[in-house]
Amino acid sequence: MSLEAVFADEPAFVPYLAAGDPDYDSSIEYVEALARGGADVIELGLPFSEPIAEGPTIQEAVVRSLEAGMTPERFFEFVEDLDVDVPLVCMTYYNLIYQYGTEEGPRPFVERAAEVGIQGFVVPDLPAEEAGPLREACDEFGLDLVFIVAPTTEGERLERMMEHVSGYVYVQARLGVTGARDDVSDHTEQSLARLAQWDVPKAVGFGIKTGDHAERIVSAGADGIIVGSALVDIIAEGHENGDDVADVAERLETKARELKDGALRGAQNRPQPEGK
Amino acid sequence: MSLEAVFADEPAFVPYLAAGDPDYDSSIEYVEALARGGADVIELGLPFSEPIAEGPTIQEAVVRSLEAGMTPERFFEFVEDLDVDVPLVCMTYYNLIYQYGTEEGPRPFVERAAEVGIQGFVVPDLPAEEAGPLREACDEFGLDLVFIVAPTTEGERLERMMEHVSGYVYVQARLGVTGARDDVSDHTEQSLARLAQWDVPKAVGFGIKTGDHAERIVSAGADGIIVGSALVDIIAEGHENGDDVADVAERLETKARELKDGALRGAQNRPQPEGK
Amino acid sequence: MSSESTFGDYGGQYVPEALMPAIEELTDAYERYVLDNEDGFMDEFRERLADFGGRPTPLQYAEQLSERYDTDVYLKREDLVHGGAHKLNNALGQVLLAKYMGKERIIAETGAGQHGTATAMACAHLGMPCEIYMGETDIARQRPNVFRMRINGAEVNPVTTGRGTLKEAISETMRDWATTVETTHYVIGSVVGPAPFPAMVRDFQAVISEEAREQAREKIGSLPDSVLACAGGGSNTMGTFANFVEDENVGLYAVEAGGSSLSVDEEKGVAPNSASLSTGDEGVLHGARTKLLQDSHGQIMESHSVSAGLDYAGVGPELAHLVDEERVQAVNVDDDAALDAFHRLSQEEGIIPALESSHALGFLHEHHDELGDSVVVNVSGRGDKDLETVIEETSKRDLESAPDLSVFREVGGGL
Amino acid sequence: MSSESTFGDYGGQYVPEALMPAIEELTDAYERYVLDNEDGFMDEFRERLADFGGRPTPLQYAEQLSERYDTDVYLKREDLVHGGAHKLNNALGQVLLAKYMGKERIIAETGAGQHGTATAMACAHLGMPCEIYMGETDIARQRPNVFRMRINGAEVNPVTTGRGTLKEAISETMRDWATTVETTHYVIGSVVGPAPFPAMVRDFQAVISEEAREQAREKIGSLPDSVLACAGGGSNTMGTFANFVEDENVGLYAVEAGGSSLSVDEEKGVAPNSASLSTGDEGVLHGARTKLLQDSHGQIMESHSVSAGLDYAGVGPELAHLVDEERVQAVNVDDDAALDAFHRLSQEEGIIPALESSHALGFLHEHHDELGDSVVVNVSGRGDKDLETVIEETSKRDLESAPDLSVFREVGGGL
Ligand SMILES: Cc1ncc(COP(=O)(O)O)c(C=O)c1O
Ligand SMILES: Cc1ncc(COP(=O)(O)O)c(C=O)c1O
Repeated sequence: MSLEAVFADEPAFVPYLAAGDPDYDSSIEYVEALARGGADVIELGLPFSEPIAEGPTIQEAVVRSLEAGMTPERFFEFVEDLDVDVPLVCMTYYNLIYQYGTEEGPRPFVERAAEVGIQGFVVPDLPAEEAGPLREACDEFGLDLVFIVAPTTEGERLERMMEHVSGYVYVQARLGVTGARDDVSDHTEQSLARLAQWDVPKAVGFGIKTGDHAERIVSAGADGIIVGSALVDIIAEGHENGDDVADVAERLETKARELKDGALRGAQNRPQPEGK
Repeated sequence: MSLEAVFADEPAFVPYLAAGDPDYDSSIEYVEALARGGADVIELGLPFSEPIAEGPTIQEAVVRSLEAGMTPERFFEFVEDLDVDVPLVCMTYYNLIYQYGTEEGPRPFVERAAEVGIQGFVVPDLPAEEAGPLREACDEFGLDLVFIVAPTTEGERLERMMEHVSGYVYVQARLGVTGARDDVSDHTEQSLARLAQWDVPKAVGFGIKTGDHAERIVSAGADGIIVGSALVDIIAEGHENGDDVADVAERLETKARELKDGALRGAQNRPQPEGK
Repeated sequence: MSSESTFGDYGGQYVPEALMPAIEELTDAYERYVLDNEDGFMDEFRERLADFGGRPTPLQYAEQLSERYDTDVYLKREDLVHGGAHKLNNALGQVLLAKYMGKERIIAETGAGQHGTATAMACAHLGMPCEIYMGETDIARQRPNVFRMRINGAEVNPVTTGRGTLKEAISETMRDWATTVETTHYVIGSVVGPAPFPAMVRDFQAVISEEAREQAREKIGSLPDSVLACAGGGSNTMGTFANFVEDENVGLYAVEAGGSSLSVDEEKGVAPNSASLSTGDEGVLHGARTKLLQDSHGQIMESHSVSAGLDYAGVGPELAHLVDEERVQAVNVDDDAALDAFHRLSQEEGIIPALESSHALGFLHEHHDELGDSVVVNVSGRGDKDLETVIEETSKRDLESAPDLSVFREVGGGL
Repeated sequence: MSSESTFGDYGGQYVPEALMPAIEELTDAYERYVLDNEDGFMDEFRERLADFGGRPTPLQYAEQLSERYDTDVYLKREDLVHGGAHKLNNALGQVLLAKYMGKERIIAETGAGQHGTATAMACAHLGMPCEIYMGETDIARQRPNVFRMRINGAEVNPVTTGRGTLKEAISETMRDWATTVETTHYVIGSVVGPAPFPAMVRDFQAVISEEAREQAREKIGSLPDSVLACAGGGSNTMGTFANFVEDENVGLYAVEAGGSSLSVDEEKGVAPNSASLSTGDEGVLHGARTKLLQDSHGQIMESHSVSAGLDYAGVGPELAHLVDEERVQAVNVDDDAALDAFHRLSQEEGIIPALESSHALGFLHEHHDELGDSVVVNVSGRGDKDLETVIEETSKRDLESAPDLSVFREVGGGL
């Protein structure tokens, strides 16, 4: 299924985990649990040592994963080892993409990603302006390049950017870095309104924590919700307490279901979509 | 007896003590012991808080005396209380002389010093250039003002200075501050040679420690020896060990005798004085 | 001056989308105010640099070094700038620009604390609220600078991630900026980061070579044969080189921190040096494509130098480009040689240089006979901030020029 | 410039005879080299002050203070002189003079350590061996300056007599000089001591007012109404006033350290201030007749100030004379007000002043409405040396302008 297609029928639940957090084997279990819980797309983080767009929760996940030996090559093996039936998106920073392989530039990384079945990329430190080479490689291998639209992305800049979008747009719900919050930002509605004219799936992320959040965001018009820190928190807590991997996986699955259900509720009380 | 007269017949032994070191009563005993030991003139220090010309030994004596309550007024009482039969010279710094009494300037101090029977002054921070007012007051009350001739005092400067001399000249044996030394400086002979043309008693000080020193210095032509730190050392040691005042006094008397005897020996093997 | 956003293959704007509008706004402000002197911005900047900053700084003939090396050595005295380093040139420029842009708050990262103190001073001077991010490790080894920032009224936010040094502080400041970008300007401390920072910081620092070139003409009667500057991020370097780049006969030497060794420990992800120009390779860090210390996967390595201000895994993209073009020589000097040079200048010329600057002086010592008849060395800062480090590091070594430092134990207690 | 040896009733040469020939020699050298510029001495001095010392220093318009006080406030930025205080003006002059005189060794006393570091720097610069006497108490409270002297290659000799502060250090240096006078020059750190020191040190420091007067004319368009400087020994004071003394309409204010109180404890021989001009009386100390803090017998009192550099019982004889003549107003500011002024300038203008200079700024704060339309304040030095003291003293008080300093405990450990 193409990334875009995922969003066609019902609101999509897009969880994020850092691959290899807190270790390779547990992480496999966790990702599979999310799939069981109703994930429609999974964003798999390939950890970078300088995660400038992440808040403390994901920073720590990155550290755990790196300390457990994660590398780009291991990441690809990880993807191959996964037994899930949903599209996978790789979320990482540009330097890792750039450095992979012998040849300079992003092509080898994209080629290998395509080989293991990855369907797209999110690269938080790669604005549209710098995305040319990666875009080209993605086109060559038929992968999507997902862009983030920030609350500050407006006017001409937004228009230019929307020309490059493929798969879905990652709508950043508020300024700042990743991290679960108790509020759902006003920015969300404004951003969705700004994007209304483009016919592309809009997945909202940054700060979503509960089924209620999910519901509100979808009812505000989102085509999907992206949830990272709220899930990583569960892993961090389980890791700290030395809990059984199976127990943690179950908690993740439950959380996933809560979020997916919230999204579904949101779709029901959503004002009728105009154009679609 | 006038100060000058003291030096007429035999080499003079001129000890120095800080009045009131380590306390008033002991200090009276010590000064009297020196007189018994053969002192010909006694230099009594009136302690000043910033004794810039003194080495560590006398600095500490000054601190002991000040802490025990010495003041200029107490100093004069001290002199009155002394039962000694030799001329007394007051050694102090100019600020104490200057501040005494209600009137500005040195006159009240000199007047009071004359009253208690002091016969002269040595003021280490008062070079001839600044001595005008004190000189005048001394003249008025018939006191001598003793000047120090340093190893660096030469030529014209020496000549100008010798015009002001009265009592005796204090020949500084070497550069530096007061303090007992194991060597007797070469400067002594040179200084005495430089001063030979003036017919005034020459007492050599700075660093004399033993009867042997005294002998050598007198045989080199000195009319007297001035000894401070070697005596103050005895007081300091006694004070530190908590010795009986009488014992310390006896040690001082013995040391005084050693020095006086040395001086007398020196006079015997001295080349015949030319002019005198 | 020009507003290049790339330098050959280097540079660019590799930042989260949320920051892009601010970066566009900044680019616009840079072009208008800095490049075109709109509203007399540059005039005001230059005037404040003079009256508040103490510019111009002297180009001093170093008598003892010149004799020792049989070469005319001139020291550009950036140690005399207010705050004690060249850092104020940039901080004052950016804070003033933020004011012209209507920003209400300043944030900055700091490593050695020099950029932080410079920014805190500039903010106090211009009445701007200021928060400084600083790694915990750096806070511990640069305490006086922490005090100075606080005394100037800035907040100091300890950064506890990673090894707690400059790299982490930059990341953390970027995170703050991503949250507050609408009202806040991020004063980057060197010629690094996304465009327009590398060009803009260079332009603010270019006053160094503008003065030095003129002063050299007056004192030497010609241009110098060589110009030396230490390179961390490269701001004093680019500032010292900028006006000499076109003078093809002037040799330009960027002296990096060789640390304890040029080799790396891939396993631990540690480079015991900060020689990214000499040993690093191309990659993307903190918003720009440049030369980096990274492992074979592209993970950034922990750098190391005895000098906190050089302790950074990246370097300015323009400098990387000039090295590729062979216009600038990338060289390096190790910890020992830098410490030795620190002591040498202190004792022979009566100037206590920053440990950063000591690297440039160490290179002079080792290569004086290859530098021609006249050499300008940029003394990028003063070493007062480094005293504790120097005493500690000196006691571990047997250095040629070190004085006997035992008095520090005798008097006033131990370290 | 003239070689007065007395100023009214003050001044003179109250020193041991052994020193008199050296003082005559120095007087002669002073007249020839300084007053008559023999062998181009003054030209060389001025050139070194510029190239090594970083002169001229700016006269900066202080925007925030001017607004706060509704008076044009100009800061003379001696904090930007190499070493961080006006002290180098004098130290460089004297060490250079000693070289012209053929002396082989330099000694000096120091209190706050600023004169010691300035002398050590000047000696390193001119290749002269150097020993500095410093009281034990001062060594403990001014550690960074001790480090700097040693790093510049000077010996630091701890003085253990008395309370171990400046007064004792001066006495001890005089003792050394009395021993080594033939080969050694004693670089006195202020306008104190026997003639020709007070006049000579003033002449070396007069560059401050020479510049400031010219700069004021340019910036204000006229002379300032008032000129303020702190007064310890009085060297920055005399340097700041010298060229204004003839300008009768310019008010001159010497701001002393009021300490914790102006009253004295005769019993203990302690004055909890250093306000010798305001509260002292005539006497003889360290070679000169001047105003002193002394008890009724003439014993010198222990002075006290939060600022080590003002902590001295005497004051320059010329300054005492100018106060008697009512040409200079002797005023004072207490510890609290000085600390407050320290924080105020740091936060509002981005300049961390020395605690000494903070006294002048404290007076400005308290009396700004009596000083006319334009005021020049000499910022005699920078406050980096005072950070530990300020943090400690601030924590004991409830000050208006102090920042919250608790971060110092949170990060990097305790004091
Ligand atoms: C004195 C000094 N020099 C040099 C540097 C290195 O920075 P850059 O390479 O940007 O000049 C620093 C950084 O803190 C510094 O403090
Ligand atoms: C910065 C500063 N200002 C002032 C003084 C006081 O000295 P003076 O009164 O001689 O200028 C000192 C003495 O150390 C000082 O360091």
